[in-house]
Amino acid sequence: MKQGRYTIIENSPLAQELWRLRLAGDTGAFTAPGQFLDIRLDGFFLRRPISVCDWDGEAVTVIYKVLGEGTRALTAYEPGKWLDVLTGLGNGYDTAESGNRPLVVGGGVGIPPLYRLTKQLIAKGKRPAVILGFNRAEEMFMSDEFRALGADVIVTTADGSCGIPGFVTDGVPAVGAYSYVFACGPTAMLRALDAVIESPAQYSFEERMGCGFGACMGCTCQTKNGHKRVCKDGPVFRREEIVW
Amino acid sequence: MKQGRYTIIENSPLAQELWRLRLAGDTGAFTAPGQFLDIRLDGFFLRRPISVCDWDGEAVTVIYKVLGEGTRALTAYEPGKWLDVLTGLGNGYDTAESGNRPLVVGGGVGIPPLYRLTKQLIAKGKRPAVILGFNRAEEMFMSDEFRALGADVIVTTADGSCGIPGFVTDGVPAVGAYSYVFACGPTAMLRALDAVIESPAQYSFEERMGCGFGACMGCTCQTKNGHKRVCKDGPVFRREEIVW
Amino acid sequence: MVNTRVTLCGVELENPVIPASGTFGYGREFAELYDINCLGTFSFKGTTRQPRFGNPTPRVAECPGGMLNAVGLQNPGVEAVIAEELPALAKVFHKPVMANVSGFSVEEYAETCAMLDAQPQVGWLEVNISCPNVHGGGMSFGAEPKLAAEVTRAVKAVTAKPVIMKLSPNVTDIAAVAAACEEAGADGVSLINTLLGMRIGLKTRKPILANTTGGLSGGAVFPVALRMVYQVYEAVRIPIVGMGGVSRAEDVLEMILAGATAVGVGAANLVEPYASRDIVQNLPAVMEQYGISNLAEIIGGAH
Amino acid sequence: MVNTRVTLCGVELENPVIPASGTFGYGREFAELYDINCLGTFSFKGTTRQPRFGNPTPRVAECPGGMLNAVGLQNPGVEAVIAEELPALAKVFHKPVMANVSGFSVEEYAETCAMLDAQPQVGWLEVNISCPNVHGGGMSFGAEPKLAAEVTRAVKAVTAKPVIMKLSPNVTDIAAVAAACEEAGADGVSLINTLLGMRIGLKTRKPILANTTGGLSGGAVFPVALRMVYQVYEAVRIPIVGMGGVSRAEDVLEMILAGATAVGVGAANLVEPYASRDIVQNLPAVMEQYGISNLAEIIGGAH
Ligand SMILES: Cc1cc2nc3c(=O)[nH]c(=O)nc-3n(C[C@H](O)[C@H](O)[C@H](O)COP(=O)(O)OP(=O)(O)OC[C@H]3O[C@@H](n4cnc5c(N)ncnc54)[C@H](O)[C@@H]3O)c2cc1C
Ligand SMILES: Cc1cc2nc3c(=O)[nH]c(=O)nc-3n(C[C@H](O)[C@H](O)[C@H](O)COP(=O)(O)OP(=O)(O)OC[C@H]3O[C@@H](n4cnc5c(N)ncnc54)[C@H](O)[C@@H]3O)c2cc1C
Ligand SMILES: Cc1cc2nc3c(=O)[nH]c(=O)nc-3n(C[C@H](O)[C@H](O)[C@H](O)COP(=O)(O)O)c2cc1C
Ligand SMILES: Cc1cc2nc3c(=O)[nH]c(=O)nc-3n(C[C@H](O)[C@H](O)[C@H](O)COP(=O)(O)O)c2cc1C
Ligand code: FES
Ligand code: FES
Repeated sequence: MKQGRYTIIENSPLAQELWRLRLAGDTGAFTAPGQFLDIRLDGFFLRRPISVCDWDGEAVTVIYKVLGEGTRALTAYEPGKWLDVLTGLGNGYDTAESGNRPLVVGGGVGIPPLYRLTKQLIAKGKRPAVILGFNRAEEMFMSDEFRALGADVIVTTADGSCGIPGFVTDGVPAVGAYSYVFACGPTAMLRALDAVIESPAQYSFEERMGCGFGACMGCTCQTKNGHKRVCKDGPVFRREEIVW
Repeated sequence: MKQGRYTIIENSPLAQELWRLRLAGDTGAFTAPGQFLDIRLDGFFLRRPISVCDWDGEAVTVIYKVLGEGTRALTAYEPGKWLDVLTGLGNGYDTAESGNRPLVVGGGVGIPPLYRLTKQLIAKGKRPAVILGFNRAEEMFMSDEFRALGADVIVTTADGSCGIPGFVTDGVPAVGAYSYVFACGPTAMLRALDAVIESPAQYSFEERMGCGFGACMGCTCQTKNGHKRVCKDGPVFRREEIVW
Repeated sequence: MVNTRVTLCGVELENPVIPASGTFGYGREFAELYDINCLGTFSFKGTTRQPRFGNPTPRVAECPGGMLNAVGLQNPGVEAVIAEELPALAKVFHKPVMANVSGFSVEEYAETCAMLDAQPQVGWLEVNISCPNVHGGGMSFGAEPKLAAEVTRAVKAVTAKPVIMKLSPNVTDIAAVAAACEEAGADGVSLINTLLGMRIGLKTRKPILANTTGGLSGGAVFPVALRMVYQVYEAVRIPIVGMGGVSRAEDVLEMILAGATAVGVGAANLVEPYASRDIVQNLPAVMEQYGISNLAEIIGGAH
Repeated sequence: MVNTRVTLCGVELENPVIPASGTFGYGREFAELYDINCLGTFSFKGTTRQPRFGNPTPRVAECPGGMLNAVGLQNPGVEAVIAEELPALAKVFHKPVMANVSGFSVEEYAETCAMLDAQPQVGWLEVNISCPNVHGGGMSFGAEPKLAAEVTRAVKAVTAKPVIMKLSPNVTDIAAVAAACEEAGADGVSLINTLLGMRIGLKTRKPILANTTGGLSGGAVFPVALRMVYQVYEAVRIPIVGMGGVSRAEDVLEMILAGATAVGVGAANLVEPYASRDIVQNLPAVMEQYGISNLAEIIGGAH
């Protein structure tokens, strides 16, 4: 983990209530896709955790949804302003055992961290299949970016307005064989997914956080390996250790 | 009283820890010199009351001293930003009975509101004498502006580094005859002044304020005419009603 | 069209927003700013049998997210309120007003309330047994269920108007005090009054308030107030006026979900003079945003 | 050069800054960030006889100027603390640490304290009789002077180390509880623990915390904490560890002027990981700014 000042270089709307934020600054603390950062906002006591969508040597990109007051306030921040951010938080995905045909599954704002993951899998010569689940066509985002990486992308929408009608689980049969599953999204989605997949898997979870770096025990969950902090021991957990 | 958004058009240092702030916006609520405005600052619960130094149809000028955290924070505000301000607060000085040779006495940050007062007295054809008291030469400000209005200006400094050594009271003999006294400054200064002057007078007082417009009874003082709110019934009180 | 009406102790309010006692004077200052008839009602400045100057200044201090006050019940006394303030108010406010009363003995409470009972403008008596800023009185009545009940009974004996007991948060068990008031005949309770706090000036190394301590209010106290409203709702069946740190329509909804029938707005009026009017105006849109069509139906909805 | 040293129950601290229990774990996470030997000491996570998972999540919620937590004393149990955490801590922290202990019965407190008494690393026992987030225990000990005294006596009987009783602010008279602890032999008191509060989610219309209520801490509680330290200072002669909303060196000075000998920093560590280190670093300059050359000399200076 590192604390630093990051300068906003982009903060722009991407889809309905969905914004892309790019921050210039030290990205040295990021070591794996699926990690997150934690942003201090003027007038709010707690930081706001957001998964890292991508980064390079100079800047980090996140994609956030306007969910409540903090994210609403964030939309008003303009390029040039700096933010106090903790970076390199959480464990992130371990891609060592992905096999050649990993399946990457994301729902809603669970999608952004999978971008860097997919990029890394492809860079390692894997052939990831990606399922992106949305409520409706207007809420779709990033599917083109995933395709541009060279991944096979399947879109599902709950209202059937685009791609396969239904949930991400309804997209799984279209993939055929897969070697491993990496997923991020609402717990209900992860649970449903877990019921249908047949390979090892890693899932990323969300929890309300006090600190984001393991100090307060605000985010603890039960696992088969004991109590784990979502912020420090997670947010990514292996399928076999999860207690649903 | 009016509440409005005022755009900062100037916020610049004037002397040691002393800043001039000019705000563009509706100045229609100001009716008398000695009134004040009340500024909301990001991250501070209470507003900050500051006397009006001058105004015209488009903008209002105040001069503030960096005293604590709020005024310190204010120095970082840049032109172009807008502030939420209550304007036209308080009664202000009544110049009806000033006579031809009013004596205007200010100490430290009590000086700014006397600028508009002096200007109005001169516009009405009076010949004000002005005594400005400072701790030392480096803290001096606005004496040239008062002279530029056409007033006779006497400066006193506590350490003798400029003008008459001593307090404002030590400047009074140099004035000769005077018809009325208008004063603003620390209570100790006003009390000392009150002991030496020999005409009717109006003094402006400071008090910690909750609301600034008469609602909370946070600023009440005892007067010979009963309880008075410094913010609404004052901040200017007539000599004869004051209970020291 | 959403419905913002609520019924407080038998009297219907157009909306649940009630500027809290001590932050709205006797209405004059705000009537100069906006038509105060838009409010549900308001609770006027804590009134005592005799006129009071209150505490020496400084009476206010700033805190993170709130303020301290130690006004000490400055008021012109109930006789002047009846002779001057109420007639002046009648010209600008055409709804029943909530009369906030304080006292230093059980008899004094009763006497003041009896005088206000005779005023047709007064819709409710809000009996403050919780003011933390007066020595030798106030505080102690709200700190003890028995004393709270005693004041309640004495006031109920002299008035036919609804009696709302205003409780102190500076107690171990506010629900017990509320229950004692209900048992003694109170028609409602209002909470919270301010939390006792203090600040020290680093330059002077002395307490900032002349009174040493003062009452904390503003956003900082909101979660404590909400918890107390929630607890009291489970302990009594009479309606609750919830307050403490409310500054937005969203806060009003949280208070009502916790169990409040009406909601007081205090310190927010002081720093945002139009706060109560704005809350009234924003309430319907915020209700719609959260799918609430009838406010009265969600009272206590979080239980 | 200013002097920041203070003596807490006979043990000298280089400076008065003490990260508060529950916000600093057992030191590991912060030792990765900075050399925690710069601190006066720190109080480790509330430890119980048996391991505890604590409450279900959500365990935290945001408030104006602060946060609620309902962690519910998650900890690995005193045996694991002794076997794993303390040896790990010894590698990175070379000062006596403050051991924070909770329990659900007087016997349990005594048993846990006896085990920690045998650890040379432990400089003080901070006995938390105030945790508001656990059902069927904790809270009640701190709400009653008699029970607080009972726990104090039981702990004192099993340890030679200084015993600091950590008090709850959710009481009518905290000074009475402090005095009862002193009378029962406590070597110090620490205050305040969190103020009981809650938040309700408007989308779900239910309490945000799974535990319904939680403890408020952060800047919002600072004036309440300061007032309680001030009151307790007038009621006891043993030293006070003051805490609640401290986030800056200036706050430390206010606490010390109110009567604290040392000062805890809690929630600030969570949102600003370097908060305690920064306070330690800034303290000398802020002391100079206010003309304070020796911190120990201004303890209780506002009285
Ligand atoms: C590890 C992690 C990664 C995340 N990644 C992303 C992402 O890439 N994009 C994205 O849009 N969102 C992401 N979220 C969710 C994001 O943190 C919340 O949407 C955000 O905190 C809401 O803040 P708010 O002020 O708008 O909401 P409010 O409801 O006003 O916030 C109040 C408090 O609750 C917390 N909170 C509210 N909802 C959530 C939530 N769903 N999860 C965690 N805390 C919450 C806030 O952080 C704040 O402390 C992530 C959350 C976690 C824990
Ligand atoms: C009617 C009136 C007119 C004033 N005119 C001027 C002016 O023209 N120029 C100027 O420099 N100052 C003026 N002051 C004083 C000015 O209000 C304070 O210096 C300022 O509020 C300090 O704020 P702070 O945040 O820097 O101090 P802090 O000490 O951090 O403020 C904490 C709280 O105390 C209040 N406070 C602190 N000192 C004072 C004080 N001396 N008077 C009133 N409230 C105080 C603040 O408003 C705030 O609520 C005036 C005060 C009043 C009442
Ligand atoms: C300046 C001030 C004066 C107050 N005076 C009274 C009073 O006279 N009687 C009373 O019952 N409550 C009084 N209160 C308490 C408020 O009515 C209210 O209970 C409390 O401030 C909590 O609400 P808030 O956080 O919205 O301010 C006063 C509060 C303030 C800030
Ligand atoms: C997340 C969290 C966990 C806490 N856990 C404990 C605990 O285990 N034992 C204890 O005595 N106090 C605990 N506290 C209370 C703090 O030690 C401190 O008394 C309180 O938070 C007030 O200080 P603050 O406002 O600086 O946070 C906890 C506080 C927080 C925020
Ligand atoms: S959020 Fe603090 S430990 Fe995870
Ligand atoms: S500051 Fe509120 S009445 Fe004067």
